[in-house]
Amino acid sequence: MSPESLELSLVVILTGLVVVFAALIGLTALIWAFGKIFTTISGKGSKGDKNEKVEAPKAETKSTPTVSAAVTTDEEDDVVAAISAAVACMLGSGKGFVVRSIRRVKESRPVWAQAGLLENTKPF
Amino acid sequence: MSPESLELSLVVILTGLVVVFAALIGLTALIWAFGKIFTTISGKGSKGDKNEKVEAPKAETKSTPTVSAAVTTDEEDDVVAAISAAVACMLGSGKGFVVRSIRRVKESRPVWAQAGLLENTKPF
Amino acid sequence: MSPESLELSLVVILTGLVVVFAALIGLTALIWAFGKIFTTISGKGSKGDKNEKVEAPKAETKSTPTVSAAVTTDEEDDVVAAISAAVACMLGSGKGFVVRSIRRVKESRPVWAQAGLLENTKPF
Amino acid sequence: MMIVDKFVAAVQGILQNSGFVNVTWQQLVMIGIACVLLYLAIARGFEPLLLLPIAFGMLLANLPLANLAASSETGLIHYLYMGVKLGIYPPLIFLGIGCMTDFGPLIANPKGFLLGAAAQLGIFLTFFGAMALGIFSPAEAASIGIIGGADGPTAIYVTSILAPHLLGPIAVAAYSYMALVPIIQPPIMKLLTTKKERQVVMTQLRPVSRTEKIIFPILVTIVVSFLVPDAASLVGMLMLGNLMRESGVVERLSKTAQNELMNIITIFLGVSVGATATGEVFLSPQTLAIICLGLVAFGFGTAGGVLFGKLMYIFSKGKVNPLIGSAGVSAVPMAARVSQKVGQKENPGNFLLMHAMGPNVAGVIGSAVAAGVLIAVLK
Amino acid sequence: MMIVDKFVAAVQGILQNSGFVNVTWQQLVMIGIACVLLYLAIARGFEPLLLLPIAFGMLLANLPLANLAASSETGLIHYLYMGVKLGIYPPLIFLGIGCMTDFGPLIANPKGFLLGAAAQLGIFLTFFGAMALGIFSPAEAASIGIIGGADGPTAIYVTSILAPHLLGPIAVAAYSYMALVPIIQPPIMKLLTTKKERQVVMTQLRPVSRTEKIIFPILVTIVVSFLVPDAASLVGMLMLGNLMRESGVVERLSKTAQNELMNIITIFLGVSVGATATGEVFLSPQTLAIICLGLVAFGFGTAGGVLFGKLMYIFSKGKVNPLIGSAGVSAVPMAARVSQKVGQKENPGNFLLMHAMGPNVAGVIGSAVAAGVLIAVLK
Amino acid sequence: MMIVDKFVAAVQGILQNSGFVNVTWQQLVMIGIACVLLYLAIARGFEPLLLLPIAFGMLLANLPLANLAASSETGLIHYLYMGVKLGIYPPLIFLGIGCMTDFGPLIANPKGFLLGAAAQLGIFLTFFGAMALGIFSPAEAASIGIIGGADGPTAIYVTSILAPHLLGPIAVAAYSYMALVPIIQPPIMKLLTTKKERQVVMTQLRPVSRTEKIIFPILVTIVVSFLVPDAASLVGMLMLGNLMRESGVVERLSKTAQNELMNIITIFLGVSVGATATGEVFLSPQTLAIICLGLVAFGFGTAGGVLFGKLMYIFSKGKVNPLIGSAGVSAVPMAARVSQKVGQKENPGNFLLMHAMGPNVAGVIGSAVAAGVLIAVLK
Ligand code: NA
Ligand code: NA
Ligand code: NA
Repeated sequence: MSPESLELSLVVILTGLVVVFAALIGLTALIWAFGKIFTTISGKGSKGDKNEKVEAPKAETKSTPTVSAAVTTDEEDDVVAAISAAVACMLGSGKGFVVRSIRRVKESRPVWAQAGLLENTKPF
Repeated sequence: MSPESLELSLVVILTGLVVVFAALIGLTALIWAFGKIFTTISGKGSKGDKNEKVEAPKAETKSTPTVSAAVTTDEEDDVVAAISAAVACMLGSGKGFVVRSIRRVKESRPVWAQAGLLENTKPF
Repeated sequence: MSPESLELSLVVILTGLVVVFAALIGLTALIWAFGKIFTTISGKGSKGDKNEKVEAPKAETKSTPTVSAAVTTDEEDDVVAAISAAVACMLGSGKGFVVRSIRRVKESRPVWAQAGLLENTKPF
Repeated sequence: MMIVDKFVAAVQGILQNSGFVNVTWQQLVMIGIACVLLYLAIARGFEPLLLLPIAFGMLLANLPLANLAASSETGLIHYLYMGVKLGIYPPLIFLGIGCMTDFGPLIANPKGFLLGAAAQLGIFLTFFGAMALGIFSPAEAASIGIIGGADGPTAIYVTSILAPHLLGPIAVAAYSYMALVPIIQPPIMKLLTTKKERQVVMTQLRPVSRTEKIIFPILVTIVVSFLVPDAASLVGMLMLGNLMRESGVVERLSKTAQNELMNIITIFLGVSVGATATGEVFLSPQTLAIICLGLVAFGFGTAGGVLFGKLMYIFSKGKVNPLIGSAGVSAVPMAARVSQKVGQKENPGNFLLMHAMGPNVAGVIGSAVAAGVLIAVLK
Repeated sequence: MMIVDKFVAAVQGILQNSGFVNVTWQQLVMIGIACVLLYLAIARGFEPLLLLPIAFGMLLANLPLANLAASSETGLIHYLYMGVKLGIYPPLIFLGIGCMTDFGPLIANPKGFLLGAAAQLGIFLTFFGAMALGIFSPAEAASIGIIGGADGPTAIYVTSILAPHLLGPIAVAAYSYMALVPIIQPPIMKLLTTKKERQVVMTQLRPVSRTEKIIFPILVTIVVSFLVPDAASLVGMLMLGNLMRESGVVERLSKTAQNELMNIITIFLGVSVGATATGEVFLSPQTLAIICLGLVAFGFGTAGGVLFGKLMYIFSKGKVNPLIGSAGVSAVPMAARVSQKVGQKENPGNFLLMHAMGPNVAGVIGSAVAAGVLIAVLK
Repeated sequence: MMIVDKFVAAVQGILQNSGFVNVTWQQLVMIGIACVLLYLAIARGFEPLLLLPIAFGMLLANLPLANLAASSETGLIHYLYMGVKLGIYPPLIFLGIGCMTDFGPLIANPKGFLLGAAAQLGIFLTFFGAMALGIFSPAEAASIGIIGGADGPTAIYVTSILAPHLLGPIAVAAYSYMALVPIIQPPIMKLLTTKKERQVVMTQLRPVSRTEKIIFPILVTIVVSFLVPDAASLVGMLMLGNLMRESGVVERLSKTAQNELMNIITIFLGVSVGATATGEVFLSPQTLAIICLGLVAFGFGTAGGVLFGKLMYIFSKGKVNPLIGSAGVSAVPMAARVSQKVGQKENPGNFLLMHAMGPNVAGVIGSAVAAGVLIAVLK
């Protein structure tokens, strides 16, 4: 290996590692900061802002993982009923409210179903 | 605005509106004439020509619009039975006939289901 | 037709037919030979090699062709049971075995369903 | 040490060629605008299928040194943009739209064509307005006017031929105002009509035979293309799509044309149209003027349709509800739904939707004809 | 007044540049022919998946001044036509066909290859006939002959290389006669066979293992491409598709290749091939000759297959039903179904379909080989 | 006789131009290698979605005189290869991957970014190794190093820019080793960690709001592209896809991008990348070196991630399980599943999958950044 090659190699390695780490440390900091901000906001706003949809990846679930049955369109009505009931519980009864629209929360895929999805898409 | 620009603008406006109206008035006349011809033909031929599929957009339906349940493949047999029965009624019983093939009439989407479809495709 | 044209035509016809037949006779021989080899191997190995999936096109079925119901995922368990039973019969009972994995044999489409498929794809 | 020096030099080189050093204030502003448009598309639902890719393309085009503007000499976006530049994408989108469009209501009542013609008024008045401002060339003014066609692919097609540097603001204006149709149109409609007119209940449309529906696209292609050859590729592909739909014999082609093909083209079109909006061309008084003129265009288009509807109300002795005129701007099917809603407010039993669908789809043809005229005269 | 003068001049300009003034009688005739083809595709079900786009492309190409012919220097169709001109579409269609084809029956009984070879007789005899007419060059005659391959993509591929100006009539003839296979073949089949031959019941095909089905496409690619390198892109893509199908491990690729990709290419291919048929080139005695020669090609192909089938009947001592020979022309799977139907008419318990599928798919390979030879000799 | 002479001459000509006469030993060896790769893809399940098309492309490229190599001046593969050469396919594949990727776990625990950075160590050490061998230019060495990114499209993108003649061996090595991740990684992971470390159970991830998921792709695009503009087209398209997914308002675009569009591009990419591997360039000591260096790259990448994981274990006082570090190489989601499996072996109640998904998707971003640096420095 010629001295020039060696030098070039070391420079590339150093530059590369430094830039990669700089970029990803920057992202770590940014995303962490944003996360803090959002957690604070949603903590404060949790009473008023019921529409914020959150995902709770149950990574720690110790019980045998079971893939929850997919909600089919036929069961939509039951689901509406169930959601209405849940909202009623949260708001306390007696206040009078109407469910305006229910959007399926896309992110609520169970962890394992998601892992299965990923498996199908792995080679890319 | 320079006189040349003004002139050009007016010429473009006039030409444009005239041509657009000419084209669409031409189409109005043509389609209207064709419609007349077809209505006449199908009026005359209505006894012999049962295959002509027609669409009746029920734009005037006064009752609350309800989206009719989509016919699923599971219900195909019932549908065949129902169509057979309907054909039987139209032809009068006792003549003896066999249903050879039933093609779903694509155009018979209910008005409101169609509006829903359009809503999904609107941005284009 | 000029003599040159005639000559060219005859040469092209002869060359063409000879090459086409040469190619397809070659393929006939090759595929036939491979078929022999495979039949021999799978004949020998039929005891040890249960995973070899074979297709039996029932071209001679004399009875009225019926399209077998497609196996839906709901029926998967029954199918596993049925396949297990069949394997058990073939191996003779009492040997003790576990079904490790069952892959749907893609090629087992009934002949007539396949003809229907082809009909839909014919123009290409 | 040599290596440390070289390393420092390399890192400096990276920084020197990074966006942090090279970003211009225009690019920063444009990234901000892109984020606002993303917000409108995602949170406010402004025609997200096109505005989201457009906004993201805008973002990409303004990343410093990333070489992702449509005007780059190379790179992904440059190649995707070819489909816009060469006039390939808009007709293909029209192919998909044709597969999804039912011309039945227009065939049943071809007078809808007239309303579809009247609503093109906005295009020509806006052209005049843009000329009057004195900061646009005739070709640019025509591209701005076409926003009043309320038809995205047509606007992009015309602009890509007459004034490609304005693609960004024109596409953004066109799609934004299309999303705002339910807000822009009702006040104009109410202003120009009386309560009595708005309450007119129209008679049921006659049934339309399959044969008519099959002949319609062929006929329209021939008539329009003969009169305005420059509209042939838009109208021809729209009608090919519609023929594929109505013929019923090529369902697999029709399904792909209106789904996968259209989705792929939509992504490519949106991203590359958005990527024409670099800071230098977008951040100019022209853009502001385009945004204002676009609103004018929609307003005059609506007014043209409604006023012609009033004319038809008079000539038909009160059988035509003028509210269906506003649907003539196209913006399918939103404008027709606006007619329906405004009509139903006055008379809850009044269902104008199908009657408005006629002018609505006629408006698409009308805009394409107007586009052809503008291209023919100003190319 | 100046403005009125200019306006009149502008309208006159529009009219002067409209199709009404500029249309030629050839264009009118071609539009008529396009409408007839649309009728055949839609109402008579003539291979609509390709004939509908081809006919509409023909219509577009003959709209005066619309610039939508494949021979235009610019415009949508010009760019879509690139895929034909550069030989991209036909192999991609073959990729999709490969994903849909089951070579099992051919592997089970490879003698089907011989029938697939014999049925190429029509190609070469028609080439001779075209040469004999004296109005075609050898390259043109070869393109006409390949109609007898009864295989659309192959015919388009060869013609795009040897005689692109004849793409229109050749594609129309190929797809029309493919639609007419159930009418053209049976009389020839009955004429050339005895009732006893037609009643032969063939023994059941042996099972074919998955391994054989996976090795088959690789083997065929290598053997055919070694012998006829010019057939490599057609056969290679057909076999890649088949390998994707039989391997069972890339189902998502296989599904897309045989559905969306194939549909997109079919639309582009059909429209742009149709758009090669402008009046000047289509309305010539040559087209009439091509239409006639195409019928000859299908007839001789069928005869070649059936006669070779008789030979196999004799050599196999009555075990081979010669009716399966006609399936060797390809036209998958229609020709195999014709064999089945004609056979069943003589003996209701006779199921020839699977036996005919062997020669049927072999005919596709045979045509590709013939195509390679013609390209190699006449390019 | 003249005709017989000419016929003999023609057949001789065919033979002279057939593969049987013109094949080189390199081509035969390459066809053999292609068959081995097909076997690995089909029977052993080595990333078949890409290895099957790559292997078949290799087969096609080495058919003598078939003109199907990527380096041909014309022919199908030449045109398909344009998408690789011009850098179009890899970003479009990334668009589809973005639509399928959930960055939630990374947003919940952004420290995963650090592991995604550490696992790029393999790229740079392998670059050094390749340079040390003395047979590679710096651009070639960088293309080899990027194999350690364990990310197919990134490797192909970098190589198509820096060393297109090495596309064949590098793509094969990248996808083969990605398939072998469950075999390569576990021994290294066990070697570098203690039993106690492997048993660490990590605390549940916090919920991530939809807003955060929408802001994430926009933020990452801007930050990464500002720092490394050459990574913008890869990262930008990845994040456009992710935004399409998370916004939830353009589901039809997202569905097409991750299915049909991605499948079409995968076929074209695979076949044409494979077709770069002609005998002359593939059968060289370089290829052998690349295969070996690729393994080194994967090993060092894994080690880098695990060792940084140990660092985080120490600094977090035992809260971080170092096994999730190996997932930082990307190879999504296989590497994360390996972390899960190795962890569960020590402690059956330990579910590391979601924790490993963070570094795993960060590794994709990390590789793209590394790719941008290498392109910037060595282009
Ligand atoms: Na309009
Ligand atoms: Na054939
Ligand atoms: Na990586």
